[in-house]
Amino acid sequence: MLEIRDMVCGYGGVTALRGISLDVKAGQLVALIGANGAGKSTTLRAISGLVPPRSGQMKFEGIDITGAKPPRVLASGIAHCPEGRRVFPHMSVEENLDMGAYLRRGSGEIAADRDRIYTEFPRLAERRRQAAGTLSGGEQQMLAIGRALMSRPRLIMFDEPSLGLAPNIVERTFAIIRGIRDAGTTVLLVEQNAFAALEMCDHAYLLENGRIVLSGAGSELIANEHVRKAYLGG
Amino acid sequence: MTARSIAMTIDQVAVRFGGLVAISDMSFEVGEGEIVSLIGPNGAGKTTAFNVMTGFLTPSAGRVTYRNTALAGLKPHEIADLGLIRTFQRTSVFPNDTVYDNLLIGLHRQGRVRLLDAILGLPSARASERKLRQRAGELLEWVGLERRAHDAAGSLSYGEQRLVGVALALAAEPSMLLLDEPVSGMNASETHRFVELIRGIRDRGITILLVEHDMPMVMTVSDRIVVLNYGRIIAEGTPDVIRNDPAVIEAYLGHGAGRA
Amino acid sequence: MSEFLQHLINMLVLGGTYALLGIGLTLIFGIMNVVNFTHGVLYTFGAYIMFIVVQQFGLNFFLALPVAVLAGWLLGAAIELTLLRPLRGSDIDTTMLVMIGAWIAMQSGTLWIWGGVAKSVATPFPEAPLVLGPVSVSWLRLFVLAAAAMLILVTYLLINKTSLGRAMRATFQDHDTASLMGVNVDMIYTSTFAIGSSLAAAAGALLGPVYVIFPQMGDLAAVKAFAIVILGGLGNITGAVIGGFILALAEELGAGYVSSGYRDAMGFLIIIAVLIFRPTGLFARAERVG
Amino acid sequence: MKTIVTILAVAALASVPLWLRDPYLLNALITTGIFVIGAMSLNLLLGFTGQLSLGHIAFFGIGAYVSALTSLGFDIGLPGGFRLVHTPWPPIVGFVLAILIAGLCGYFVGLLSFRVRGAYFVIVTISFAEVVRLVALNWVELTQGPLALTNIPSVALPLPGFGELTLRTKFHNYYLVLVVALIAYLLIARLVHSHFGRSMRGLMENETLAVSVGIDVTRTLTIAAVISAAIAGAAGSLYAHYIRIIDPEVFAFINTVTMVIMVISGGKGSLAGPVVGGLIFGLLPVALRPVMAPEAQWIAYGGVLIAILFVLPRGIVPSLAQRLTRRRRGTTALAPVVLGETGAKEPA
Amino acid sequence: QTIKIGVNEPLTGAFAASGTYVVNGAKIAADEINAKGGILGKKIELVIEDNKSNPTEAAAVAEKLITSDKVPVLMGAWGSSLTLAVMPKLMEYETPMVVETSSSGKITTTGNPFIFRISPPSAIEAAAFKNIVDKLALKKVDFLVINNDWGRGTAEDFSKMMKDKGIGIGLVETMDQGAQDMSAQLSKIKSSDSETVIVTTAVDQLTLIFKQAAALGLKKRIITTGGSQNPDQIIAQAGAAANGTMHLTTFLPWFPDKTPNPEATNYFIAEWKKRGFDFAGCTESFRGYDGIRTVAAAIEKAGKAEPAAIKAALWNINIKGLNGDIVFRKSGPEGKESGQSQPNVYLIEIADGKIEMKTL
Ligand SMILES: Nc1ncnc2c1ncn2[C@@H]1O[C@H](COP(=O)(O)OP(=O)(O)OP(=O)(O)O)[C@@H](O)[C@H]1O
Ligand SMILES: Nc1ncnc2c1ncn2[C@@H]1O[C@H](COP(=O)(O)OP(=O)(O)OP(=O)(O)O)[C@@H](O)[C@H]1O
Ligand SMILES: CC(C)C[C@H](N)C(=O)O
Ligand SMILES: [Mg+2]
Ligand SMILES: [Mg+2]
Repeated sequence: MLEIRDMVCGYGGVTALRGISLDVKAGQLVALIGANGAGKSTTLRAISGLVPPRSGQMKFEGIDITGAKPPRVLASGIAHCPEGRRVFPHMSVEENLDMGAYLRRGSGEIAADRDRIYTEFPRLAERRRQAAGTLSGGEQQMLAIGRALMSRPRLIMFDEPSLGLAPNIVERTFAIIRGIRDAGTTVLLVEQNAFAALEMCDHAYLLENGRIVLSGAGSELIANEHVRKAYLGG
Repeated sequence: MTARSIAMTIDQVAVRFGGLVAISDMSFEVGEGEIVSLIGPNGAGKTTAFNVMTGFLTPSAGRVTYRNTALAGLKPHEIADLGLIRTFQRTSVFPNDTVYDNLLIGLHRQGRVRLLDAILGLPSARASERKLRQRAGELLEWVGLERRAHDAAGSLSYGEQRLVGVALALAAEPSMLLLDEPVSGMNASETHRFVELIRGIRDRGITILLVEHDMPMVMTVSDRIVVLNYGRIIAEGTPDVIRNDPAVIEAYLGHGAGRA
Repeated sequence: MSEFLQHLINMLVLGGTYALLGIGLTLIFGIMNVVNFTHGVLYTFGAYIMFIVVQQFGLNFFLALPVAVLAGWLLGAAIELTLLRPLRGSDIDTTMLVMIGAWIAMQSGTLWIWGGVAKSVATPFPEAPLVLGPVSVSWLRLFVLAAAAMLILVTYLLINKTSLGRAMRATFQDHDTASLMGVNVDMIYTSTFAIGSSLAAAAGALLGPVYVIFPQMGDLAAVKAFAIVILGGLGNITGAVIGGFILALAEELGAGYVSSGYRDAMGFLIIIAVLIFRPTGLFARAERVG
Repeated sequence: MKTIVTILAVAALASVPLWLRDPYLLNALITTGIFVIGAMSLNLLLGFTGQLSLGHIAFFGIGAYVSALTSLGFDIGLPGGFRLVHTPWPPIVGFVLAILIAGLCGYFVGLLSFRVRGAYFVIVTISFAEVVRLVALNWVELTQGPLALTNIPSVALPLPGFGELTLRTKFHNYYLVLVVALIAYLLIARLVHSHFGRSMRGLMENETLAVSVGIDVTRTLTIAAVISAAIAGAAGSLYAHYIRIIDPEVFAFINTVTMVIMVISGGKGSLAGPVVGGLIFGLLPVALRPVMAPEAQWIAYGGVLIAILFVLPRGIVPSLAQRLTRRRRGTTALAPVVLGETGAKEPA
Repeated sequence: QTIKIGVNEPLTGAFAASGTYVVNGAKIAADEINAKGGILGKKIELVIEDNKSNPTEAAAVAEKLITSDKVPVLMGAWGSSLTLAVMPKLMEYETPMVVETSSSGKITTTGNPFIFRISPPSAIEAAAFKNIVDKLALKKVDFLVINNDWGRGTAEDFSKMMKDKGIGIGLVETMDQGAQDMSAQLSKIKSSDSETVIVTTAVDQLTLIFKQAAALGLKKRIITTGGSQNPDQIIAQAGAAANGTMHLTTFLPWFPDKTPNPEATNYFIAEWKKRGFDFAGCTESFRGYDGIRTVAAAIEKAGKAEPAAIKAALWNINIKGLNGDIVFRKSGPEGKESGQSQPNVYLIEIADGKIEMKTL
């Protein structure tokens, strides 16, 4: 579904990705793990068009999306829930959710999706009218996840969705992610909670210093000595 | 616990935002040299409590005392001067300065010299400057960011910026450190290393109040845990007590807590 | 007493004028974060378009208004595309200085083309004022007040109730994330600036005939617009309207009962006083730390 | 390297009156120099604390009026039938008083800035300048209002043992301005490179964080405002004694705009920026005057301004410095490419 | 080989319109003189510089004209603050300047012997008005004046003159130079017990005042002063609101025969129209014309184009200007007097959109 070949990418004088190739198959949940600064977020940003790649190629469902701007990437079916929440601080919770559905038409369906998100995260329902910038960190994270879900993509990328969430909400979030994969949406997941990510994924990549150093089924990575030591705290 | 002298007292603190009650009637104490964790669901009021303790918010009711000084009416920088230093839940660095200069700014409390001395470049000012630079180097090494010393802090990855945030707090020479989700964005191995760091800090006699959702970490590092829900304390005790408290499990831990 | 009533009526029409000046700037300065020194020039531009269309082409006054608005829209879009887009992502002070450069150049261009002699525009309104007991007010100014109210309402609805308005606000709060939501950020930048500019031109087109038209007419207007936008809280349309009326009230009563020499000082003192008590304007946005 | 450039630049500037005999050009250099001092003081606020003062001319004008009134004397009525009579003092005393009183005004504005930041600070400073202008205009008894203060004496330097040296000629005034500019430059340089300068930077970049490590906002901003205002007051005093007439026009908004242009085009937050920007935009009108129509001169002025920022968007000095280091290192300097977050920044 | 005359006028900025008019009038004079063969056998050349309506620039421009262009004499600088800023330079380089527009009393009273003014300060205007007041049967007047030396000077000098005549003085209201909305001041005046308002400001603000006064239903007699009214422009722009207003002016382009020098007036007006300028500007531009003719006469009389000689000669000229004899009398502290000429002052009225000479 998504194919990336030899992608190189960076910021100003810094090269963050030094030639990355990865595949995400339709209907799969693919995990991307790595240390701080390895380039995980940059990979997602490159896919969604926030950081233009310097070289390499990206294809989504056979269509070349290399260098496409974010709206086109989204329109082609890829949503990106960015790192660090990034809610619109001066807009209400509800308006933030509506922004997630910006490209969609049909207010009835949108309202139904919104209600579904309120049921998943009752906290947000309580805070509907509150300016998103005044929410607590975890509440903002829930909002960011909900907002990404509102676009109804075919591939959704999460950048550390569990960040700052209470344990029971983390569980719920992972359940949601598994749920959307089971409903047919493809997922690319970046997680520091590597154990959980590897456990639920269909396939995983390990990123170190801007390069993919390992890939395989989640269980394979869990079993890997290096991964255990460097990422699973074992 | 009672043998310790008390570092901080939170006494019947309440915070309201318009009609929204973020904290109601919160009271607890933190002993000198203790590591206490404040946990609770998202939106329970933990960060708000930090804001009250560090003077960023005036509570609607109640008072906070640190080492026998009432904090009411003190400005944040005055509270910082008492040695009460916090980190922020969101990444917070001086983005356009290098990591090294970030630490120099963080060393503000050690570097104070008279303005006139600085302008005239007197030897005392220069000596103080040399000391700061040395200390900044040590801190960098301590958090393991030597390699990034001369990169602008704003260009670091999320996790790296969080480390800078902790280093900045340490630079301010705290006598009590308030950490707001310090290991969010770190993986299990990085968290292990961080736990060692915290223990090191405590061994230097620094009191620590920790907010964190990473339960394995909280359970290993805390002497005592206070649990908030909807702005109220619902439980308080040692990690073992909290782990098995049904109200806490219901409101916060969920049933797969061991793993999370 | 009758003098006081007259001052109140004056305050009402002047306040409407100020609110009108403020709303265009609320978009560009309050929402878009561009310290827009060309606001006054666009105001002037709208007034000159009125002059050309009505006096030189002999077109109907009411037809000329939309022409001026459209012309302001086009000029605003052109400024955004040529001057602001290449500097996207630059420091706010850099774009401010570019706007200063454009202000200086365009104002001198106006002087070059039309000369410094003031122009005026004939209007279809009767010269005799509407007299209500002891107070009178001109028909033209009543029309301006009504038109201002309408423009303010339209702007309010656009910003707060439409999906375009939501996308505008989102873009200037975090443009990367907005683009992740599918917003065409470039289009939003251009159209926000163009809409704000067309509102400035509309203000000029409405007020040019009330006053006289000359190259520097926009300077004072712009200073007041800035004051009003900030008084009301950045990006807050309701705030700008109330700010406009407060400023008008301060000036009117200041000139009427304190000293006309300190008329403008009254306005500025009010601004300082308000900001001492409400440092982020009358209608601050909620913020939090941590 | 940097010191060599600085010394060469100072030497070059100091040599000018020795070979440039044209009084008109010297005059342009002197007035430019005076405005450069004003721009340097503005840079201390804008470039190092991030607070844009669009009323900076107020301090300059206050310095000019204080200095002029000190050396001219005045006689005003006070409430209660008292009169305050001041007999003229030497201009050098006026110069000192200008610095002190402008600094005092800076203190009050600085106190305000504790509460208002960003755009709100901008409008407070504009308002302050307007109120001061209106006082100068309407308090006729003291300031002569629009009738202007005329016949302001030239500065005289007391030379112990030799009587005094009256700085009447351009030659003298040039060096006077140059010396004051150098002192201001050194003062600002020392300040921003000190520990105190770091506090200012911290506040500018992330106030919440700065406060949390113990930096006192009010104190820091107030000190910056006092020093900035005092330097602007010194420049105003030089202006009054050089032009020798001053009226409320000195508070015109365009004068603040001129300083802002000098600072930002040259590069805010760089010490040499206002000097470079100031010389360019102080002398550009002189260069344009003979070659085109008056309106066209202004259009060209605006055009040059825009062109400079298109090529060097961070201002001349920082952008060129960045290019130089890049060439030397063979890579781009590590400026952070800050993604998004546009809305997080208050407009200034 | 030409004789240079420096012209220091505002061509951009707030006073651009007026400065440009004055320069255009000056050019007519220069062309006329040159067509007749110039002076001392040489053509004259105007070196025109823009002072940007900014005092600092006005001083710099004077410096340039004197030291780089080496002009022996200047004309300028329209606004009083501009002229005042130039004055120290005149002292420094001992170069005379003919002041064509500025009205601040201070210009001729501070002891600058290089100043020769052909425009009337408000005291002269007030003195001329003295003869007319009785016939207008004024009882009590309010003032609405621009808040600068010009407006304030007028309020002061006219009040003094009228008080002496037993006329009551009511409100003295001011307006800022750029102000566009004077409703507040006018509302106050509307409810005062005076029957007449003396208004002093330039044409644009006058237009606004008449329109706003009409909108407020202010029905008092309005008399304007100051010589910068351009009545035709007022009629064109204020329409019926201008009817019934009276104006103290120093030039009568509508009635060339009633001017002191009808021939010159006719020539000037014809030339002005021929060049395609707006007739309304005549009341402003004639001062540039007179100013240059004054300078030229002095150079002629001096016999050489040198500052000291021209300065001396200015004291001795006597030419017929468009609004009276230009003869300089001493004004200011003894030993360093400035020259002041005494132009004529007339009262006109706008009636039914036409200008009428008020014969009293
Ligand atoms: N805006 C930026 N400007 C310059 N360099 C950047 C920027 N963002 C990231 N980098 C650099 O790119 C590299 C990869 O960063 P990235 O954010 O992709 O890491 P990450 O794997 O997501 O780390 P983390 O787990 O800490 O989020 C890092 O070295 C970082 O310093
Ligand atoms: N400035 C504010 N205005 C309105 N509501 C606020 C404000 N600040 C916080 N709140 C609300 O107060 C509650 C407590 O927030 P707080 O940030 O203290 O939570 P927290 O316990 O730190 O949560 P988390 O674990 O998600 O960080 C939240 O529901 C939040 O929405
Ligand atoms: C256009 C300018 C005359 C006004 C200026 N922008 C201000 O901030 O006041
Ligand atoms: Mg990341
Ligand atoms: Mg929190």
